[in-house]
This record gives sequence, C-alpha cells and structure tokens, in this order.
Amino acid sequence: MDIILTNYFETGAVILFGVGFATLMLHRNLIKKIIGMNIMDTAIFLFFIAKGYIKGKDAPIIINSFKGVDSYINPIPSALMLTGIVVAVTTTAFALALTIKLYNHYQTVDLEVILRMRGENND
Amino acid sequence: MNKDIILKEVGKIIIPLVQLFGIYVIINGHLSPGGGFSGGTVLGTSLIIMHLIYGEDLVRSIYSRKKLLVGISSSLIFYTIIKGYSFLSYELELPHPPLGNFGSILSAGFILPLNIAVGIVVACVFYIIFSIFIKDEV
Amino acid sequence: MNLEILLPILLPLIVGLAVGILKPSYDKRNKIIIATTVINFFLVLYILIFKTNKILHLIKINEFLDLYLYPDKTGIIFAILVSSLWIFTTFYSIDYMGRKNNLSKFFMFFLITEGITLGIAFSGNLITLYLFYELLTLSTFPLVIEKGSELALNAGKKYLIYSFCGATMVLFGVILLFSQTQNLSFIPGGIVGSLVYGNKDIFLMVYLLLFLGFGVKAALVPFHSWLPSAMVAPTPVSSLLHAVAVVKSGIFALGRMTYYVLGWKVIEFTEGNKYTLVLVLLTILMGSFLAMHQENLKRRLAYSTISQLGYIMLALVVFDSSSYVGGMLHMLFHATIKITLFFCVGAIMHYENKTELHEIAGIGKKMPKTMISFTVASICLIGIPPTNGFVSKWFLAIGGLEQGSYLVPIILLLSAFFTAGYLIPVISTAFFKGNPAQEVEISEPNNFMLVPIILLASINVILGFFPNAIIDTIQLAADKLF
Amino acid sequence: MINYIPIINILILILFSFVMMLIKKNNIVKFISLASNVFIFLLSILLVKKVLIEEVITLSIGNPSNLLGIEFYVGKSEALVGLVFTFVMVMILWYSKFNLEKEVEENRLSFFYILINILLASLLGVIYTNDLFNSYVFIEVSTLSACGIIILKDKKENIKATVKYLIMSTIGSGLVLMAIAYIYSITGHLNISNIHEIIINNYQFHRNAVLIILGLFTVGLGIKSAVFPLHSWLPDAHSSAPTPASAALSALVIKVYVFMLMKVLFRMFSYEIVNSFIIMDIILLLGSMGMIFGSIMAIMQKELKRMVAYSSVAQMGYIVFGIGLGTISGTAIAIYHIIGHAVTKSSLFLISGLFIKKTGSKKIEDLKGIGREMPFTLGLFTLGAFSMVGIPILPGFISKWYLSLTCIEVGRVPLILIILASSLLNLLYYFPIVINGYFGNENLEGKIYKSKKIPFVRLLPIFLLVLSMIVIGGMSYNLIGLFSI
Repeated sequence: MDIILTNYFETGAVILFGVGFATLMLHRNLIKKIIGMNIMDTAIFLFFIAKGYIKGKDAPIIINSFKGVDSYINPIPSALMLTGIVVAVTTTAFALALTIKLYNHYQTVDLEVILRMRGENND
Repeated sequence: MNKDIILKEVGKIIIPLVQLFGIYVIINGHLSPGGGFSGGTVLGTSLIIMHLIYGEDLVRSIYSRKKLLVGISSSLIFYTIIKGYSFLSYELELPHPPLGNFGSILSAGFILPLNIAVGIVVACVFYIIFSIFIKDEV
Repeated sequence: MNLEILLPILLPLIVGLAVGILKPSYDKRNKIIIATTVINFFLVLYILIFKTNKILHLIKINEFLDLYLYPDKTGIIFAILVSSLWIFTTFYSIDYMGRKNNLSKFFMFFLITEGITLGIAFSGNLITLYLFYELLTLSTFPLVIEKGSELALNAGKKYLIYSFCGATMVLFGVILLFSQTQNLSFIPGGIVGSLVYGNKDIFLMVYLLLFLGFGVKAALVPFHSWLPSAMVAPTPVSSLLHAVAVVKSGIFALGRMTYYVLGWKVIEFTEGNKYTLVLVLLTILMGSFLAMHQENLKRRLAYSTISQLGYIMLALVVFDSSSYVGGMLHMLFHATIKITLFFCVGAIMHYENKTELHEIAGIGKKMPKTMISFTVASICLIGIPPTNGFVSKWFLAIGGLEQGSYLVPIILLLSAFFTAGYLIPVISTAFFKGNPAQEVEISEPNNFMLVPIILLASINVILGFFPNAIIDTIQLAADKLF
Repeated sequence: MINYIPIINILILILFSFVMMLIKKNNIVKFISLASNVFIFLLSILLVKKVLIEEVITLSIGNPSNLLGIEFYVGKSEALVGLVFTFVMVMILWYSKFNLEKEVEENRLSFFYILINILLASLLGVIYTNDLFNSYVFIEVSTLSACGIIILKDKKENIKATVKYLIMSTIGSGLVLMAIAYIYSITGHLNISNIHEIIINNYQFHRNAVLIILGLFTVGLGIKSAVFPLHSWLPDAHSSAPTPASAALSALVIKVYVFMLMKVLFRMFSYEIVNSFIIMDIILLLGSMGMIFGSIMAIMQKELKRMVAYSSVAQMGYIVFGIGLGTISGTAIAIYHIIGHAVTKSSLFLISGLFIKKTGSKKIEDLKGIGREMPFTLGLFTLGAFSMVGIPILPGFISKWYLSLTCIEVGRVPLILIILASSLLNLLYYFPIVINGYFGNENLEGKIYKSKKIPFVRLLPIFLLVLSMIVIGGMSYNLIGLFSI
C-alpha cells in the first residue's frame, strides 16, 4: 500500500489515464472524445516526467555554471515528452478538423448517430 | 470603423515586440529553455493576432498561402539535409561545424540552424491551421 | 535425366491450352485432339517399356514440398487404362458434342484433365499426389458445368465443396503423417513400419482421415451424393470422369495410401480397417440398392458406379494378395464395362433424346447394335462366368474367404443379385416391351460413336476369356506388397 | 557506407516528399515519387545482400559512443521484410500512375504521393528501429499519414472511416506510450537490447508490471493492426480509400504493427519469459478467432473491397496465430506470412480496383461474367485466390502447412482444425467470384461494359506482384530458414 503513497505522481498519472481513457471510449460526442484523448496524453506525459524526477534536484538548465551531473534531475523523459506533446497536438488538430467536416456533412457531432446513418447511400 | 482604433494602435506596438521575443526564444534555444517549438508558437501567435486585428487581407498580402507553403517545405528540406548530414558524418568522418565556446550563441554546432528551421516551420503551420479553421474551408 | 516421364503429362496440358486459346476450326480441332490422345497412349507404352521405376524431380522447394514423379508397376497400369479409354472417349465426344460454338473451352479442360490424371498415376510421393488431386477437381469442374444452366452450376458447386472438404481432410492427414515420419514418398510396404508402436492412435487418425479424404473422390457412401448430381454433365464427361478419371484416381490414391505409405501391417495393427470395412460394405449395398429405383438411366449407372467402386475398395480393406489382385482387376474391368454402358446410354440420349427408363421401350429394334453391346456389357458387370466381371469378383471372393470372414463373399453375391436387379429391366424394356408388330427403320448412331461402343464391348468379352496376361502383371505387383 | 542504408532510405523518402510539396505539376510529382521508391528498392536489395553476409547490422545514429542515441537493428528478417515492402510500394505507385485520376481530384493528387512517401518512410522506420520511443514516433507518423490518405477522396464515408480510424488508433498509441512509460520506469532504458539484458534477470520481481506491459502492448498494437475483436475500423477505412491506398494500407501498414509486437514480445522479452505469462494463450485465442470470424464476415459481404478487407482481417489472424504459438519456428512463419500476404493482398486489391473501374459498381453481383471481358485479370485474381485458399506451391499453403506443423510441435493438435476450417471458409468467398466470372451462360450474355479494354502494360505491375508471389512460394524453404527474431 505504501508504494501508492510514496510515488503519488505515478498514481495520479494512472488515475488521470483511466479518466481520459474512459471519456475517450464512452462519450458519444466527438468533442468530448477529443478532450478525453488530451487528458489521456497529458496523463502519460505526467507519468513519464514523474519517472525522471529526483527529489531535491533542480531543473537541467545551466544558468551560469555547470553544477556537476548529479545535481540535476534526469532530462531524458522531459526531452521525450517534447515530441509526445507535438504528436498529441497534431492528432488533436487533425481530429478537430475532421469533426468540423463531419458537422458540415451530418449536422451532428454525435458519433453514434453518424455511424447509424450508414444506411442512406452516401455518394 | 473607429471602434477598433485602440486595438490597431496597441497592435502596432505589441506585435513587433512579440515577434522579437519569439525570435529571441528560437535563437538561444540551446542555451535557455525554449527552442524551435516554443519560439515557433510565439511567432505563430503573433501572426494570428495580426490576422485578428488587421483582418485577413493584410496578412494575406504579406504572408500569402503560397509563400507560407514554400517557407515550410524549404525549411523542412533544410532540416532534413542538415540532420542527414549530421547522422552520416560520424561514419564517414566528415567535418563537423565548430562546437564553439560554452554559453555563446554560435556555440552548439548544428543545433542552432536546426532550431531556426523548426521555428519557421512551426510558425507557418500554426498560422495556416488557424486560417483554415477561421475560413472554414476545411 | 529421364524427362520422358513428364511428356505424357505435359503434352495434353500444352495442346489443351493451345486449343483453348487459339480456338481452331471444327475439323482441325478434332484432328489435333485425336492425334494428341493417340500419341499420349504410345508415350505411356514407351514409359512402360523403358522408364519404369525411374525418378524425375520436378521441383525441390524444401524437404517436404518435393514434387517428383516415379512411375512404378501399378502407376503405369492405371496410366495405360486412362490413356486408352481417353482415345475412345475423344472419338465419342467429338460426335456427341456436335458443332456447338464455344467447344474449344470444353476440349481444353478435357485434355488438361487427361494430363492431370496421368500426373496422379505417375506421382512419386503423397504431396505430388495431393497437388494433382486438387488440380483434378479444378480442371474437371468446368466440364461438369458445361451446360451453364442453373442446375449445372449447383451440381458444380456441390462437387467443388465435396472435393475441397475431402482435400482438406487429406491435407490434415498428410500433415499429421509428415509430423511423425518426416517423409512422404511411396515405398512398397509403406514407410511407417516400426514408428506405429509409439503412437498408435495418431496413425489410426491419419489412416481414417486419408481414407475419408480420398474416399470423397472415390464416392464412399457418406460422401457419394455429388456423383449422381454431377450426371447433369454431358455424357462423354460423365462417362469418362465418373467411370474412369475422377473416381478411379480417388481409388488409385487410396491404393497408394494403404499399400505404399502406411503399409497394410500398420493399418492392421491400428485396426483401422475394421471401421473402413463397414463403410465399404455399406457402399456396395447402398449403391446397388439405390440404383434399382432410379428412373433416369444415367443416374442408375451413377449409383451402379458407386457400388462397383465399393468392390474395388474391398481390396484396399481386406489385406490379402488375391483380393488385391481382384481389386486391381475390377478397377480395370469396371472402367471398360462402365464406359461402354455410358456410351450406349449417351447414344440413346443423343439420337433419340430419351433419358427415362419407360421412354426407351422397344428401342432395341431401332438401335440393335447399340443395345446388343449394352446387353453384353451389363452381362460382364453382373459377373456371369465367361466374362471379365466374373474373374475379378472371383478373386475378391477368394481373398475374402482366405481372411476367414464369410461376410465378404455373401455381400458380393447379394450385390451381384442387385446389379442384375437394376440392369436386366433396362434390357427387357429395350427389347421386349413396345408393340412388336410396328415396323421401325434402323437408325444407328454414326460410326464415330458406334465403333468405340462395339470395340469396347468386344474388349470386355476378350478380357473375360484371356485375362491371364493382366493377372500375371498384377500378381507381380501384389507379391512385392504381401 | 552500406550499413547506413536504413537511415538513407528513410531520409531520402522524407526529403523527396518535402520536395514534392513544392512542385505544382502532377506528372513531375508522379515521376519523383516513383523514382525515389525505385531507388529505395535498389538500396534495400544492397542492404539484404550485406545482411546475408554479416548476421546483423546495428548502427546507432549520432555518435556511436553514447548510450542515448537511437539505434537501428537490421537483422535478416527486417532487411527482407523491408525489401518486400519497398517492392510492393513500387508496384502500387506504378499502378497508381494510370488509375488514380478517376478516384482523386486533380489538386489533391500531389498530396497522395507526398503522404505515401511519408507513410513508407515511417513503416521502414518502425521495422528498422531498435529504440522504443523512436518506434512510437514512427507509429504515430504512419497512422497520421494513413489517415491523410484515407481522407483524400473527401466523401462522406471517407470522413466517417477516418474519424473511426483516428480515434481507434489514438487509443492504441496511448496504450503503447503508457507501456513504454512502464518499461522505462522498470529498466530506465529505451533501447530494446539493453532492456532485454536487464529484464532477463529480474523480471520475476516485477511480475505484474511485466504483465501490464505485455497486455498494454498487445492491445495497443492489436488495435492498430486490426487483430480480430479490435478490427472494426478496417473494413470502412480500406473499402472507402482509393484503391492504391487501400492496397498499401492492408498489405503493408497493418503488418508493421504486428512486426513491432513480435520485436517487443520476442526480442525484448525472450521466449521463455513471454511463455511463462498467459498472454501467449490470449494471443493464440485472438489469432484463431480472427481466422474464423474474419472469413465468416468476409462471406457475408456484398461489396468487393469490403470483402477483401475482411479477408485481410482473417489473414492477420494467421500471423497473430503464428506469434501466439510462442516458438522460434512460429515467429518465422508469421514473418513469412507477412511477406506472402503483403504480395497477395496488394495484387488482389489492385485487381478489384480494376474490376470496379470496369463495371462501375462495387457490388459483387455485378462482377458476374467479367471473365469474358477481362480474362487475364480474372486469371491473376484466381491465382491470388488459390494462394489464399491454399493450393500447394503458393505461399498461402506453405504458411498453413508450417503453422500446422508447429501446432503439432507445440502439442496443440486440435488447433490444426481451425487452420483448415478457415482455409475452407476462404474458399467460400473467393471462389464464387471466380466461378461466376468465368462460367455460367446466363452470366455471360448481355454484358456491356463502360471502359474500353485495358492494355497489357497497365496490368504489368499486378502481373509482377503475382509473379513475385509464386517466387516467394517457391523459395519458401530458405526464406523461412532466414527469419528469426
């Protein structure tokens, strides 16, 4: 039980991941799905960066002098998360563009209604 | 018409400042936090503000869609060539740009030009996405 | 490098494709086809004399997918049977099919099927046999649905589904076998030998799977219903395929499997033949019993084929040298007899377009020669002493007796009685029914059809009197096995 | 220099795609894309030759000394799979030179070629990399470019299919990223071989963490590679995309994620670690369900492209089945089936594209009697169908054969029934097309078709694909000997 208490970052991230995943899967509204997707991605970024954090060390920025290797936290996860953020942004932008196109065609953003409209012959 | 006079005046002062700050962030990306992505977003937002304040035609005259596209693809090509060169250079012992002394701007070998290229790309892409969403011709 | 073995398989394939693509004119095409089948017959004879027991590797992809041809004694006997009967059928079908337009596609597949059946005869291991076995289904399918009518298409689909289910069962058996023996080639006496003591039930499963798989093509009872429904095909197709090529290749594959892959000692050890014996006896009885009630002549002959195939399969289930000889003999004789019967029925259908039993009342006067050869052939089939049917049934009965089981001879006699039951009515309606007084002019089929019919009928009788030549060659092959 | 080919491949593809962005005229764009792909194909032939001599090429990008750089690990199977993928892509592009105008408007044509180049670059990236996060980035790039290609036709059903595909694959990649995060938290490395060394000796202490990682990876990559229960996006996406795109999608894109799953399962976690978890039985179950239900759903389809799409779900079942067996020979056959199926499925899709162009309708009923109009194309289709059904010498049969042999080896004999049953089911939906195409009189009369006869030069790419299928079938023994992860 104490594992959960000590690294509370990771538990927070996992809970957030669960929330994001649920919204993405369960909600019928496309916008809510995209929001859920973003929550999920941020949760993963939190989990990753929390892995890199070492208590009592400061950020890996050299202000004026290099204070030796062990005085900084592990920079790799935060560097990776840069790319992760970019990927999340692009996917969200693409999904939003799609929602707008769907809205123009179907006048609704509700995915179930759209999928059920398979019957009428689309051109 | 005159209701947005305040906006125009303030815009005249602020937009150059924002763009300057964006360029600053890109340039010493390898020294202080920031770099290509964040600097590019700052530049992109400055374009968006200009679009909002002065209307779409002014921005289109300076940064037409074609010019933006050419900007993106050329900086991307530049980026790929440099990156490819740096990947292969270790194997074939090609000359490396000087690493330069620590802390100065021209110091981190390839990283500076790469940052600039990335900055331009991100700025242009940001503006294009915004303009597409605004004009709804998705 | 003995490439000549490949010739009889390749020649019909190439000529068939040429006929199919170039679409030659009516008489040019006939000449080509007759020439190919005759040349093919001589090629097979050439192989019999020079090339027996020689190996020719086609493709060696990997240790299991190694296709090679190995014509041994039984293979060549089957090949001679196939190629000789193919000549007769070519003459017959040229006249029967007449001058319809798109026949080049029909004759293309007709020749290709001959090549593939010879491929089955010469294949050296189980995987080559399986390949040709699958190709046979694909090449006979267009022949079955030649008419193109809805009925033909359904019959074709049924035939396709049955054969592919059979082929899958065979594949399952072959995989299981390969996993045990790592070798699939045909060796007299079987390649399994001592392996069977370890895992008896796997080999039992292999034997049952292979038997049922090949049995589908050999019209074993549970899977026989595609044969009568395939009668919708034109007569040369149904006579050639369902009397000689398709079903006999099923039987031939079964023979290969029992005596050259598993070996009869292994099957006896796994008591597999107890279950299959029941199936075979059921086939014999069911086939002849159902044939009695068929109104349509061709369907009657189809059911008779099923029961006669049961006879031949008896040789593959009762492990005794004389029953093996009897089975092989019956395979040859049944082919010649059944093809004559089909030709006569075909002649009646073609010229009088009568197919039902009650329609052919009094036809004996109109087509005396055809009906006489029909009677001669049916006498051979029933097995009255001087004819060849009797010789093979005699060996089968002795084989059954030597195994000490009285069941086999009894079933043989009972089913001979049933055979008479469904053939005599045809002869009687043909000759004695109908008003005797009415004067009728004789309208025999032209000699393209008549010559093969009479020739085959006479062959049957001659074989009945002097069967020793064939018996000795088969005895030679049998001694190697037992 | 040669062992830098993987990076050069990817760089050239990306470079040319950006160059194509600048050019306006379409036929120059077409020429560039074809030229770049042919050049990549030649390079990968060189790579395969080099790899056959030396067992494995590992090259780290950036200075080789540090531990952090991304590493490319090109073994025999990666090189061969890369070669086949480039070959198939060259054929698809050659096909699309003629038949793409009808399906995609003029101004969007250059986008198609740009996206295809980026897609191929990311696919090759996923195959070659040995670094987890780098593979995640390539997976994302390939998903986005695939979505871009599907949306090109800009019709209603395309947008619907793309939305579905995008959402499903974001879920997938979210799970994959979470799995990478977990592995990083346990081992602190991102390089597959380093992780391997660490995981081997202390996976017993983190048993449930490893189980979570395996589960996340299987489900994440499973969604993206359309494994059976998670495949619902595939039929809409593949049937609505333009034909060359759907050929590329179903022949190449979904294979790459399964290949990644294999690398994760067998190279990162070794065989005995993975077999000690229940994940292998689940994968086996997924594979066999995919084989059966994929084919059943394909039988029920009315439209040609949807049917071929469902049949690729069934074939994915075979590959996943191969993985689920959990032995070295099982993975070797899975890779062989990836190659065999890539070639067969792309030729089938391209041919169905020709059929649809010829008859003007997507329905299968309208294909009756097409044999008279296009006998040669239907002949190629029949060959493809034969390989799917499993006529000997063709790759379909060989992978079925070896799969069942491994089943016996592993001691799961009843599974062979599933393999054979699914190949029978394949028969039920491929052969009616062939039969109604060639035979049946009432099918053949009164058939008037719109477009004129197709010149043979247009069929050359498909002909070469079918030819290579037979070659792959022929050389199967030494091919399977080479594959191993």
